[in-house]
Amino acid sequence: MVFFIITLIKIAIIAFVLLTVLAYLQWVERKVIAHVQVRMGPSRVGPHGLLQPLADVIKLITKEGVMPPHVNSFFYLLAPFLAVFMALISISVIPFGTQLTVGPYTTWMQLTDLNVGILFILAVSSMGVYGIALAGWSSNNKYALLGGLRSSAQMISYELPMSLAIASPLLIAGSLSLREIVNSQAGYNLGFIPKWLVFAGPFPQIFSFIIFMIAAFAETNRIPFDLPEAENELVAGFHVEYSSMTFASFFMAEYANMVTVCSIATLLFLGGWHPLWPVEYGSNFFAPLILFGAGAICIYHGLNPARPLDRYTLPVFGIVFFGLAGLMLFPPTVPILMPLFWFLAKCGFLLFVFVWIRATLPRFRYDQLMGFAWKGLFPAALLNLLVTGFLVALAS
Amino acid sequence: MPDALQVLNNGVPISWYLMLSAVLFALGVAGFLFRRNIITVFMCIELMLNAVNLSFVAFANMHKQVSGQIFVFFVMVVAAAEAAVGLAIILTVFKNRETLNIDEISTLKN
Amino acid sequence: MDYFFFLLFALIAVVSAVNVVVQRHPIASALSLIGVMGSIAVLYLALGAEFIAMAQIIVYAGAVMVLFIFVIMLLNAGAEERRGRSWTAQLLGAPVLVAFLGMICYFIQREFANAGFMKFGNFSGGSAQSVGLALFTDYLLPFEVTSVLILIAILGAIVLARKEMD
Amino acid sequence: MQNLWLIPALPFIGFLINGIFGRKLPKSMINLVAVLSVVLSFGWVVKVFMTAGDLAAMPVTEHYFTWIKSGEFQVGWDFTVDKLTMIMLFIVTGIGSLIHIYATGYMAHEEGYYRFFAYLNLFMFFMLDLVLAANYLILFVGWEGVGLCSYLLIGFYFVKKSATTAGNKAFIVNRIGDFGFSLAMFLIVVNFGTLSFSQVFSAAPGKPTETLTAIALLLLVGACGKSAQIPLYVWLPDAMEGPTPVSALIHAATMVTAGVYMCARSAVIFTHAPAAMETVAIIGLATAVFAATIGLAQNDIKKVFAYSTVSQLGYMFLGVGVGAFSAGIWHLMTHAFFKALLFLGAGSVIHACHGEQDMRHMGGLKKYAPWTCLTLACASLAISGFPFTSGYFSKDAILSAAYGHAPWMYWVGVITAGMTAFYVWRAFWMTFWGDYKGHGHPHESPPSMLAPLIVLAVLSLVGGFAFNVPHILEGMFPIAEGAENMMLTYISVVFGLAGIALSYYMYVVNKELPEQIASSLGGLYKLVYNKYFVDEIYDATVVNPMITGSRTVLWHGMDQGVIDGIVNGVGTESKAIGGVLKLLQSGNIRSYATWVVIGSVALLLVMGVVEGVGR
Repeated sequence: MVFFIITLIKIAIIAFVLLTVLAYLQWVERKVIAHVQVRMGPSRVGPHGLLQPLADVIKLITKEGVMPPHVNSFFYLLAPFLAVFMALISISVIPFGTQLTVGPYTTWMQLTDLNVGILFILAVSSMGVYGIALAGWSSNNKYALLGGLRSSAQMISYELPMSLAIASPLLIAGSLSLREIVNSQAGYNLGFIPKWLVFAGPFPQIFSFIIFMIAAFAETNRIPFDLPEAENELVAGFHVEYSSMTFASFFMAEYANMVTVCSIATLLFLGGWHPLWPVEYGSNFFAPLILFGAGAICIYHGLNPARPLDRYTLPVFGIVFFGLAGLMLFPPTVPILMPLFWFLAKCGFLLFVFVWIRATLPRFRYDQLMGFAWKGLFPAALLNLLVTGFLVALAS
Repeated sequence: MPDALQVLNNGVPISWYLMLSAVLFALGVAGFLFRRNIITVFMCIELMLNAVNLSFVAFANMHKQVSGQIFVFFVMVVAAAEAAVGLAIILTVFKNRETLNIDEISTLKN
Repeated sequence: MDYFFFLLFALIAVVSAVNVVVQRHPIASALSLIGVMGSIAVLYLALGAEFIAMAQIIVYAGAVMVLFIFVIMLLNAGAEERRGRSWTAQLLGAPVLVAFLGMICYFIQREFANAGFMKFGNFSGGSAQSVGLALFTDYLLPFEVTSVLILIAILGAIVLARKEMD
Repeated sequence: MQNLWLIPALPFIGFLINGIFGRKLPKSMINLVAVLSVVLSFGWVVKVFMTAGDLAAMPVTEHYFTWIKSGEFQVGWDFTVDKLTMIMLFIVTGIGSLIHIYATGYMAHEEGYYRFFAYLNLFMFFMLDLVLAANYLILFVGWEGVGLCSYLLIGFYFVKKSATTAGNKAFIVNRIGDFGFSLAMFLIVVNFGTLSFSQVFSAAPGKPTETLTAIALLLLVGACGKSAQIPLYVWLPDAMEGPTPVSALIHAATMVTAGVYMCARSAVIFTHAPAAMETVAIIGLATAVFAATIGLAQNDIKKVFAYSTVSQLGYMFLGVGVGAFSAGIWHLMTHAFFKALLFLGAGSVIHACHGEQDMRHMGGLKKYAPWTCLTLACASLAISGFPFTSGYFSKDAILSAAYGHAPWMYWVGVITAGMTAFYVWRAFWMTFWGDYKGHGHPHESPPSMLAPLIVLAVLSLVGGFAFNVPHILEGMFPIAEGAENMMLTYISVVFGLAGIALSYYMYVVNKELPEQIASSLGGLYKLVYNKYFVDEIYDATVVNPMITGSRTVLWHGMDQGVIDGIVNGVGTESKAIGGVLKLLQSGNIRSYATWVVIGSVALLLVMGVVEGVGR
């Protein structure tokens, strides 16, 4: 019984946090791209446009959902739900941190630990195609159909190198449970090089990491692989006919997929919640330091503001940052917050890379995309897997 | 009534799984017999395969041996191959005769 | 608990299987077939075949059925039009099937009535490790042969589906 | 661990390199690879010899992997080295190296250079495998392998019809022998349950004599095939179609002696099968005389030496047959020296005469090719048993053993020795004395060919008392109870000298005499000159009947009649049946499926009725 309650609580927390993060991820994206392109980005709604996501959500919910004529309404409505469902469900096996003890109860910062977790994620991600394909097909529109076909073909093609790239670190970790995999990456070589799978093992998994990231871009239909929703040739592809909440759910699905993929990359290659350098070298003080810095900057800018509102907003942020930093120095919470921090830091960095790339790279041509998958990425992944397996066999 | 609870605690009889797979198989056969769209017929074949796989796994559990699951694995692989080739054939057939109705595809060459 | 799970997913499986048969639109059939596969995968999990369950999802639901949906979309196959069934189906179909099912169930009841019980976690032989071990030791040759089969299938599919160069 | 496997492996590597990349490689590279591989394996033999310790006490045996394993029966890939093996190893690798060096000079202007050396290295590999084998099967592998290589090398000039036919002949005749050998192996497996030498020989004394006799005789058949004994000797003279180094290495020094080696290796079996021993001795003796007589009248220099090889092999078999195994091996070794030398010398002569092989178109070469002349003289002395040359010792050992066994064998042997001396020296005189009757301008051979000649000359002079084989092998084989009677020696020496003198008289002093003799006993001469028409007889009795038989019975009768009949019958039948069944084939898949379902339901019903599910 207690188990159920705890699980329910965890679900509630994770769902809330995740959805908020998704909403704000979009804000971050807009901001970052704006600054890359030397713009301000959203800044009207709330200080620095911080309330923009909220506004968007309200707008999307309150808008009228238009259903085009002659569509197969059941599938038309089913598709977005499938998409978002498949995107969100895979979060459930991802561990965010170590054990967490509240009073008498201890639990993991993870909904559940399948001992075939990775396979589960692969399975779910392979199911994710249906949402898009159905959306494309059911909305009775040639652009949408093309987008749907493209995206399903693309996702299937890129799933192979992705799976292969996942397989080779598994060879080293020797387990399919994400928790086990992360635990196997604890510790340091030579005292300072972390035993992450990117560095460690008989064969550093740097190549599979790169392959995985590339495939991840394609899996999440992000630039430079965003042909399914190529605005200027397919007028937004498979979700061209969708509006309001259904459209929003596709968006959510995309961002949720990004989060999932980034956290998998973190867990598989970047050592999950293990800090970048050992605790005895003071890795625990890294986070508070940053937060202090951020707080200080905020305070400073608050004292001599560039915009009228900053006088009030920035100091508030500064206080918040200081508070967080203090919390991270507070001994009882350290063992809980540190892993969380490191995990989120790595994950966030990868997400930033996603945004960054989107702001930087142009789009592939479709034949280039497929050719790259089958002629470039797939053989590379295969070779990497072979070499890894060979070396692992030698090492064992 | 403790014995009922006892029974409940025993777990599900293997035979139920076999029955389930039998039902699914029969449904597959029915689809195979009654459906006219070649793709649907093909899907019904897949359904039958799945039913058989289920009984394989049930037997694996019954004998506490992994072999049954290995068979399932092989069936899956073969099914994948079959799907690839079969769908390619369907595409060609459609290209040649503009129909998916298996009643109209009753001759090897038109 | 086991009963609950079994009954739930067996129900889902049967309902979707029926749906596969009765739906007149191929896409609908395909989706319900995916439903069947998913529920069967859950039953695999219950039977302690984790790896097979995941493989079921990845291979069947994830790859094979996607192919199906692909083809359906490409051919834009519409709903099946009703027409007079062939005489075999009319005369024999239903009764034969009922007889068939009845016989099978009878035999299962007769042979496996006390074949033991499935209790969740009473068999942990289906982990990826053990399956892999069995696959690469006892069943190595079949495995290799199957890979060749797959290769041939790929070639065949390509040869069949490519557009003629003329 | 002596790593015996290296000994055959090195030539094999050479074979791989030359065989795969040879086409691309320059000649110097091919030479290097080919020669070096053999020389290295010779070096390894020496190393093994140095470090192996007392081989008589405990032979080195190495097990690499189990090749065949079925129930009790099991064959490992084992190599073993005892003194006998060691001697053979030295002969094979040593002479092999010399001949490889020689071949680099001799083959310099030939087509398919790399092919030649690849085959030669492959031959070395199989021969060494044969010698090192620790059980009959491994020995058989080498046995077949050398057969293959000899086939390939005889047919080396495959554009020449005669060469290819000769190759086929050798191969087919050897098959007969191998058939006997394999039967022998089957018998051994049946009776001993193993093929390993040590186990077989330890168990042999306990077995009934008949079994051992059967095995020994079958082994003898194999040996006859490989070592060119009556009645299977016919392939060896034709084998001279191959390049001369091949004749020297394979058809004089090593491969043809494999039979003798095998008999000596199976000494235990033979000694317990007296009848077989007798057969061996008689066959050997008969072959010796027979071949010697043929050799008297040949004009092709290589043919002469070929027949002398046959007859010398006959000597070895005689030795083995009369129980003087060590003497046989001794003669094997000395023969390897002087016969290799003879062939190489002949090759040098042919080289000198621009490919001329007929002795009647030679002569007077002693001033053109002095070194060749000198070395050939040594060889001829040795083969004719001139005192204190190598041949003298070994032949004498055999003859005295033969005398101890049965005096008439001795006398026949001595006469044969006389004939041997005669025809060898006849060849010598015809080649080197007189004046040159050939075309072109003869010239001496390059040093790369002369060096091996000289080495071999020395060996064939001193080889006899340098390596006293019976003494070395004392532990393994009983010293043949030869009557140590110096008289016998004198007689054989006298016969040898007489042969030399006669040949000198007939071919240097009085040149007309041979023609007169030939004409005077015309028929007999014709008979001998045509090798007793043995080939023709074989053609008439064996080959042609087989060809016609297979054409009529197998081709027209069996193949066209029965098999085609069956096939066509099946076709027509199935057509008829299909005609009926095709009514069922409506092409409607669902009707098919319905039939299947109905069938299965019927099946289930039957099962239900008879309660017939496996309980």
